[in-house]
Amino acid sequence: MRYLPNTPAQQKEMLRSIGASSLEDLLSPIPPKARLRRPLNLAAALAEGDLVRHMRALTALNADSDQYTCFLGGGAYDHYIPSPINHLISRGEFFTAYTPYQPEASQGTLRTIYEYQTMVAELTGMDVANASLYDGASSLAEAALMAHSATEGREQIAISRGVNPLYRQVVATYVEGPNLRVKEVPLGDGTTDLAALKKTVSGKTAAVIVQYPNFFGCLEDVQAAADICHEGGALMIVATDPVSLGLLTPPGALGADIVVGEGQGLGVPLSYGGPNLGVFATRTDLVRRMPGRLVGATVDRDGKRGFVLTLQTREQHIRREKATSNICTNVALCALMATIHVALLGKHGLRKVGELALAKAHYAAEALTKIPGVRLRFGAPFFKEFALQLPKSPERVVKRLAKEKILAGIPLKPFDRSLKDCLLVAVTEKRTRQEIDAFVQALSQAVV
Amino acid sequence: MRYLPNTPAQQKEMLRSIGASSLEDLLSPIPPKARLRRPLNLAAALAEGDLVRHMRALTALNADSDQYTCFLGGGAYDHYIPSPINHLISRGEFFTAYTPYQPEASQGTLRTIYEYQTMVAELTGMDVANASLYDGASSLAEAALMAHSATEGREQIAISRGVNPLYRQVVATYVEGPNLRVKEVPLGDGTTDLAALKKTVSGKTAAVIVQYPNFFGCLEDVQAAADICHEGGALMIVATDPVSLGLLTPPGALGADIVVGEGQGLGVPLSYGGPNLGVFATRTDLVRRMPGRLVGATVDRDGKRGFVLTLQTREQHIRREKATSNICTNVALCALMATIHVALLGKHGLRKVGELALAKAHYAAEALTKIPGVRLRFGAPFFKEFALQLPKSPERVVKRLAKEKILAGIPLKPFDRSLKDCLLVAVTEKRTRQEIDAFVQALSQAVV
Amino acid sequence: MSGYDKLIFELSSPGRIGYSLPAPDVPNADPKELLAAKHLRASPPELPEVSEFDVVRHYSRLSQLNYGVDTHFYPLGSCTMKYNPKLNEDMARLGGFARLHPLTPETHSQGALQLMWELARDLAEIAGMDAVSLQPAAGAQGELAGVLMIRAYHLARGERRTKVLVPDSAHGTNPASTAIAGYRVVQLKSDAEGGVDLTDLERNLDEEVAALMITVPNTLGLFEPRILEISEMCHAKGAQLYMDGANLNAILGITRPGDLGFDVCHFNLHKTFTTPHGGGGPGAGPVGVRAHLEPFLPTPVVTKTDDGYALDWNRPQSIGKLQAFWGNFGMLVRAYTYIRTMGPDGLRAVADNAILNANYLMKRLEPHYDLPHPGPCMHECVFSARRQKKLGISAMDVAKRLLDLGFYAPSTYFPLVVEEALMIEPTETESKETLDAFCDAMIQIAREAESTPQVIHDAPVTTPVRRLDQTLAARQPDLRWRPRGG
Amino acid sequence: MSGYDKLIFELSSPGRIGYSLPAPDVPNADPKELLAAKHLRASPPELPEVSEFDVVRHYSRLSQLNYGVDTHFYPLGSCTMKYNPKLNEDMARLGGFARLHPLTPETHSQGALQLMWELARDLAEIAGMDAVSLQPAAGAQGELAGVLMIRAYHLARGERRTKVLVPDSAHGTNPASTAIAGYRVVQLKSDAEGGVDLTDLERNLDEEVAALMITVPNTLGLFEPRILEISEMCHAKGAQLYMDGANLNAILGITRPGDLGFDVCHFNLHKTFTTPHGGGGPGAGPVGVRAHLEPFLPTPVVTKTDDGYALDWNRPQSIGKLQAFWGNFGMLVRAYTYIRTMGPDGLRAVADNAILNANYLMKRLEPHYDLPHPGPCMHECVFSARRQKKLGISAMDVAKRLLDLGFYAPSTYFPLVVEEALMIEPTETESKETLDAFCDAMIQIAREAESTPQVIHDAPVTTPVRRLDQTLAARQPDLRWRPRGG
Ligand SMILES: Cc1ncc(COP(=O)(O)O)c(C=O)c1O
Ligand SMILES: Cc1ncc(COP(=O)(O)O)c(C=O)c1O
Repeated sequence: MRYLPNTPAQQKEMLRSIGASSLEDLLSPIPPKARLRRPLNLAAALAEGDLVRHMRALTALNADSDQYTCFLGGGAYDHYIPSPINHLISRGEFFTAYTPYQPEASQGTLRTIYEYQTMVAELTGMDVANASLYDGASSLAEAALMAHSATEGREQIAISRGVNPLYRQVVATYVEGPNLRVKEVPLGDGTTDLAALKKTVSGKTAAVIVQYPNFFGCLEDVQAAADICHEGGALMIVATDPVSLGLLTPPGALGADIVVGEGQGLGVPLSYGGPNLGVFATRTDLVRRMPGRLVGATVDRDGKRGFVLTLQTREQHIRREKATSNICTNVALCALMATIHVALLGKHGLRKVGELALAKAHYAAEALTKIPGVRLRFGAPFFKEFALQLPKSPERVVKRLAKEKILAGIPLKPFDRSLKDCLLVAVTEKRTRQEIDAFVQALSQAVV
Repeated sequence: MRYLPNTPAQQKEMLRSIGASSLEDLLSPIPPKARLRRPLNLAAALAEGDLVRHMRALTALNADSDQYTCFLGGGAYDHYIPSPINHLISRGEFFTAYTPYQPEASQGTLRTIYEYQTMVAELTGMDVANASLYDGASSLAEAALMAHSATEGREQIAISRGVNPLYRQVVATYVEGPNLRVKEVPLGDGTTDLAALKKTVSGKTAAVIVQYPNFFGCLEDVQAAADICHEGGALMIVATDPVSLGLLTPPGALGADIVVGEGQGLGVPLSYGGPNLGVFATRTDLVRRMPGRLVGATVDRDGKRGFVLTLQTREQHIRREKATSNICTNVALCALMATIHVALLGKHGLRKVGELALAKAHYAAEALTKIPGVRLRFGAPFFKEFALQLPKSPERVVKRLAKEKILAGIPLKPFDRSLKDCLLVAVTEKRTRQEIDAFVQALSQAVV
Repeated sequence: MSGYDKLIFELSSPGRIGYSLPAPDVPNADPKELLAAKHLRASPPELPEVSEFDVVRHYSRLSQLNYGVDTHFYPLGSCTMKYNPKLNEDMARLGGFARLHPLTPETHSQGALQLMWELARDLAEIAGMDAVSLQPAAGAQGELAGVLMIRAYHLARGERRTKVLVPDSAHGTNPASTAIAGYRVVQLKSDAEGGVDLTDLERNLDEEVAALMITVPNTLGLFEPRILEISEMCHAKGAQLYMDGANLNAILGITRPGDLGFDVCHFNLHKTFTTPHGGGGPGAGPVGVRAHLEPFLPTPVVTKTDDGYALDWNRPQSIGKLQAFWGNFGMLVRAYTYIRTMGPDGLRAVADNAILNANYLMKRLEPHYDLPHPGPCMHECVFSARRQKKLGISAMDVAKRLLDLGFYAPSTYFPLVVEEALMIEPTETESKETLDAFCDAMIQIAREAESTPQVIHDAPVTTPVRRLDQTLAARQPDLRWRPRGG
Repeated sequence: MSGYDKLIFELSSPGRIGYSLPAPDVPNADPKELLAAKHLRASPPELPEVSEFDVVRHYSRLSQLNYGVDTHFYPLGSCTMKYNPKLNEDMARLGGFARLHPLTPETHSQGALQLMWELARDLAEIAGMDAVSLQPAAGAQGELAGVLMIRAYHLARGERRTKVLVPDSAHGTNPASTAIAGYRVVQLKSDAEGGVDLTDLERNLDEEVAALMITVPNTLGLFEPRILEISEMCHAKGAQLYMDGANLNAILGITRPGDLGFDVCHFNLHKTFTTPHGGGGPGAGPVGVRAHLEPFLPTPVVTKTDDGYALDWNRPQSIGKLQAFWGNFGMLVRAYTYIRTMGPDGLRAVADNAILNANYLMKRLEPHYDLPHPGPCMHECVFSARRQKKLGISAMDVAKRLLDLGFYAPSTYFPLVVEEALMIEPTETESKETLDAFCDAMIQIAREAESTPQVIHDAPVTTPVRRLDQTLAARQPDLRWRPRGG
């Protein structure tokens, strides 16, 4: 077997020096009656060529977003991924290393994480960012738990219904243990109803959570929400899409205490929804309550600059049940993709991406709403994503357009019955006018 | 522009320190009337995403041999390429380096070439191999020129009609200058007519050239040809397919003085016929007449083993018009692919590849010749390739099977009118019984 | 480029660009016309302005400052740093996987759903479990999911249990995950043999105990010989038995968590199933359960129906979701590729060779380092540098010296029950030749500790930086780059 | 892993395997039943027996012993070591290109043929030529093709010319290719300014001269100012003018070989058009000609017809074929991608920045090294270390010291007309910051030559090996590994 180097002769030789007559001798601690007396019931090994053939057959059943025109969003986006990223992250020295426990032999990884933390801080407008969490949703949940502890145990979380419903489900899972109460705040015309928020926030409120841009693509009045939140002495948590922050005002400038987000749009492949990149940033005074790893600059014995994992007393391997989080393995490689992506796009590129997405989304919205019976569901300003109200069942429309190799959008019924006639459409900078026009054409036929 | 780092500000600064007022100043030696006064008439620059879309559209017009079942050979073969090869050759330290003129900073490349030379010598059964030439055909031409000089200017080359006609065309081009005469030796039943060869060889003959396995897949009696060749005092040149030499007797054991071959089958992608890998090996006593680069082992100042380019007095950069060849840039990276490929397959893997190809080719030949009107054109033993005689026009058959995503083979008419009813079929170890049966099925329908 | 000391920000030059974006092909592209000023960023973020080549050279050079499995033996205990097959990477990058949107209609993601369904089925067979969720993003999240399912199970039966028992040898994520799940963690002592102390278990095992969470083989590399007894004791008290599967590599095809009496078990695909560690992640931490816990699995569950594969959201008793989508799919593709490559015999051979390598290494090093728990071990062995410590050489010193000798270091100071712990996991993909070279280095260090300790104290000297000031880093946290004067 | 000293053969262990092949799925697979014994290899070749991981780690480590453009500034004169865009690699690996068989029916390779047709058209426009063949595998083969076409042209006109004139500053492949084409090479002197010595040209230019072959800009990095005169002189005698296009990078969009009077010109796609150098190759050396030479182009020629693109084999006057198939297609895809990426303005900017970088570097180094031919230079400049030579420091010593300072070396001892030549080509993809760092190093070395020459003589000391014994290598050639005692 090509992955197993030791030859039968070597195995014998090793057994001999161990002083065992056979491998069985080494298995003595395992209770005989618990031993598996048959081979595992799995398909037989496939030769490399046959396996590749099998895998290609599987992929042929999936809609490759380069073969289909993708207007799907809802937390994962078909953004431009510059070619160098995959080449660089694939270098074995990055790819096959692990958490940099030995900093002297891991400066490559440590330096890229330090760069990543800086980039996230700049984009979100916060003081410090961690080395990554799993994804946007679990980052949001971790933020809620952090707010709970940072407010000395306040037990309510006010969360806007503009927050991605999938994220809200994850928050619900994470707050089950500490048994926090989640209060949902209704929407006005696409954005959080601030009056209702005001009513919800109280001295029991640990955190207020809004998403910016929100699940429906709309832009919340984060500052107003933050003011209400802070009056109540709670922490303001903003879930965001870092791709938008080259163009949009960073939450840090709008009163956020914790900013989380999904970093997939920063050079991470869609990959059917994972691995993603959990972005997490906060204020300096909260850093010791932060979940996840942190890299810091220091000096070596000769006074030379170097980087290490730091403030580890927050973490599970030291604090165990008192740790700020249970996370160990994070998504360092996705953070590296984002680091390289942001480096390539640089100071002005992300703004350009934002401008293109914004313009194309508005061009699409305008053209689509010219179709009889098709209208924008919400009036609030939006970024690259918007909810369309259709005269025909969104599910049927989606099916029909898929036949024309267009992934039209996300039917909202599963997320909110009251939006059962709505389709969530995302338009990234990758969509061309031609593709948008074809979409409009196809939709206009599908809804008559 | 993302590939051009210097900013306008830097350009100004640099001009200033040069003491030029503008770039024009630096162009003064160029005759004004020869200056191009307009932009080049080329398509405008394409953004990365748009370019990728364009390139994908082009590839969609080509028959990817993973989407089609490939029975094409004729000097390029659809062999198994283990996954690690592409990952390793893509490492920038290999990929973006050049000819190892500074050995101390090129030991990686030098060591792999030394390994390659050893592998080629082992496979061909010769003493020494060079670092690579362009492809099998130009290697054969270089061998003819080498034989010319090694025989103190003998002016005739006896070449079997079993040698790939495309190779024979390249030999004809290369011997034009030194104006050698090429005498073609006819075939018997698929292999060189030895009686005719005997008549052709004389004191004027510099070399006898046969291919093993030959263009029609047949196995020549190399030893017999070599005996005739050596009686005439000529050099025996054998063109071979290194992939076959895990299983077949190496030409070095059959009297060859020079062995050349196409190494594409050793892990080099088909890539529409190039770049390929020119394999070249010979006897120690001929090494100073050899074309191409050679790597040798030596020691450094501290007595540590190291590797360098050696015997360079043969080469153009030193000997200029008296060099053994004009080659400079070779195909080092393809040689590296082959090195990794042979390392992976190792002492026994290549034999297994050969056994599989041999068995599948014979299974296919047997099944195909059961089709009424379809027969083997030649009676000689063959390896992985064979010529079929068809009752219908091979061109028409090929067109028809292509519709069923089968690349049936190579019509031989363009190469030899007397074989206008023949199709050359190659079966590598990659072809499954299922694919072969489907081919037989499709062909039986196509020829009725 | 071990001399290379730059950060990407330090390569920045105003006006330089590294991206390629098309010109707008739609009208009114001016943001100011589309959004109110308050939504528009006032000043650009302080990000680098570099060329594509700057980026390629910078990160190529940075990579060279790392040790990785591809270049170095990496015996980091408990992490199973085995070879990551390149084929897995090719498969994960196929367009139909890498460019598949998670909310693509099920009709157009059947290949991905089939792969997930088959992988879950195979993992269930490997662990002797009845159902598997692929959603957890890593082992720790698998633990959280597992404990939450146990919690839901008890609650569904009207029981409010409050405690979870965890041995002192457990990995930190075990107590941490348990705490997040709302349980009080009770730490169990390990006995002299490194196993669970049965009397201590007895003492703590009451109706308040929701579960016992143990690692098999445990973090000492030992198989708990009384596991069946323990399982009976727990189940007798209505407690659930959770297996941390981080060390599953050792028992593939030999025995199965389900057959050992476990009710829940998580997998670390980035350990046992060769998905790359990526400098810290991503991984994947599927969780398997026995039938009685199946109703509580995270949503959605991949199911096979007459008209193909589907995501089942209708799971009223589910603990809910752990991440936004279905799991770290890219890692699942790699693990699936690996399982298909190895087959049943191959996987069994993996365990056999992992065990053989660890015992061989243990045998060679036993004369030179203290071995608190004599073998046979399973996939890894834990030595103590306490003998060297008396000479002033700590486990950390040994680790640093190894870096100079061309090896990454074992895990150190874990598990906590062993002082000056050196936790060595060779994995089955390393050859005897490599193990011998590593043992020679370890033995050399043991000798140096007696003869020339200073070379150890000075180590490392061949790395890009020498020992780093951890205290300074923690006292004056410098967690982000700032422009000079910024 | 600079300490790593193994060859793959030295990792071999009998019985270890690194491949994965299916079991035979067809009957009688026994070779002995299918072939006579004499055709079957008696004993297996002495090849390594290693695991896939052995291979991955071995070649990953070997790669780290190299300097490459991705990791180091690589100012190797005449080789245009510019950045090789990663996008080119992705495009060349698309299945429809990488897995396309050369003898696929034209109906099923239209995308490849279109790409070749468009690339040939674009190269013709760039060089001001009428037709281009993409077949030559590298520059040297392009030269051979070009000279053979000139030969065929003269013969077709009933002229048997016997000589080709080549300046003494020419690259070795020029005379070598010319000789293979059957011509006597007459070497022309360079004049004091480094250009062609017109009187020497006059003297040698007679009806026996088939062609004058020159490089523009020449190997001194200088543009031949009297090129139009030279062209007139040659054509007046019926001689053809050949341009070695290795340095085309310097004149992209500024002037064109065709407009300068050249009849033939080859391109080095691995220089001007960013295809990677791969440690020595592969490259691609398309050759362009004026209309009167078009009939002699190598076969086949890619043509555009009403029903698509085709290979035209019916070229009675063709010089024939140079390699088995159509050219180094993989390199053509990369060059095509690059041209499409840059567009006309981008390519012009390439030349401008290449010239700017070279002149800036020349200016900074001029005070410290002798500059035999004062500027302005084009894309590269050639210094002489003769001043340092007087201090015992040769061009080679300077090169070795540069390796220690983190740079690859310039070309040395070429062109032959400059003693102790240091030929420096920065290319346009390097930033001013990099040029400054390199110049600082060169200046430091000039100072060391005066103050501390020993550090230069000792160099390199940071590389995996120190200076190697070339004489030993040539005297006792050791060109292949042999098993111990073998
Ligand atoms: C024994 C053990 N349990 C749990 C974990 C946590 O797994 P993960 O890092 O995938 O979250 C690890 C890995 O670090 C481990 O070694
Ligand atoms: C000036 C010059 N001419 C010709 C050549 C030969 O080109 P190639 O190496 O592609 O055969 C080179 C490159 O080495 C060169 O620099």
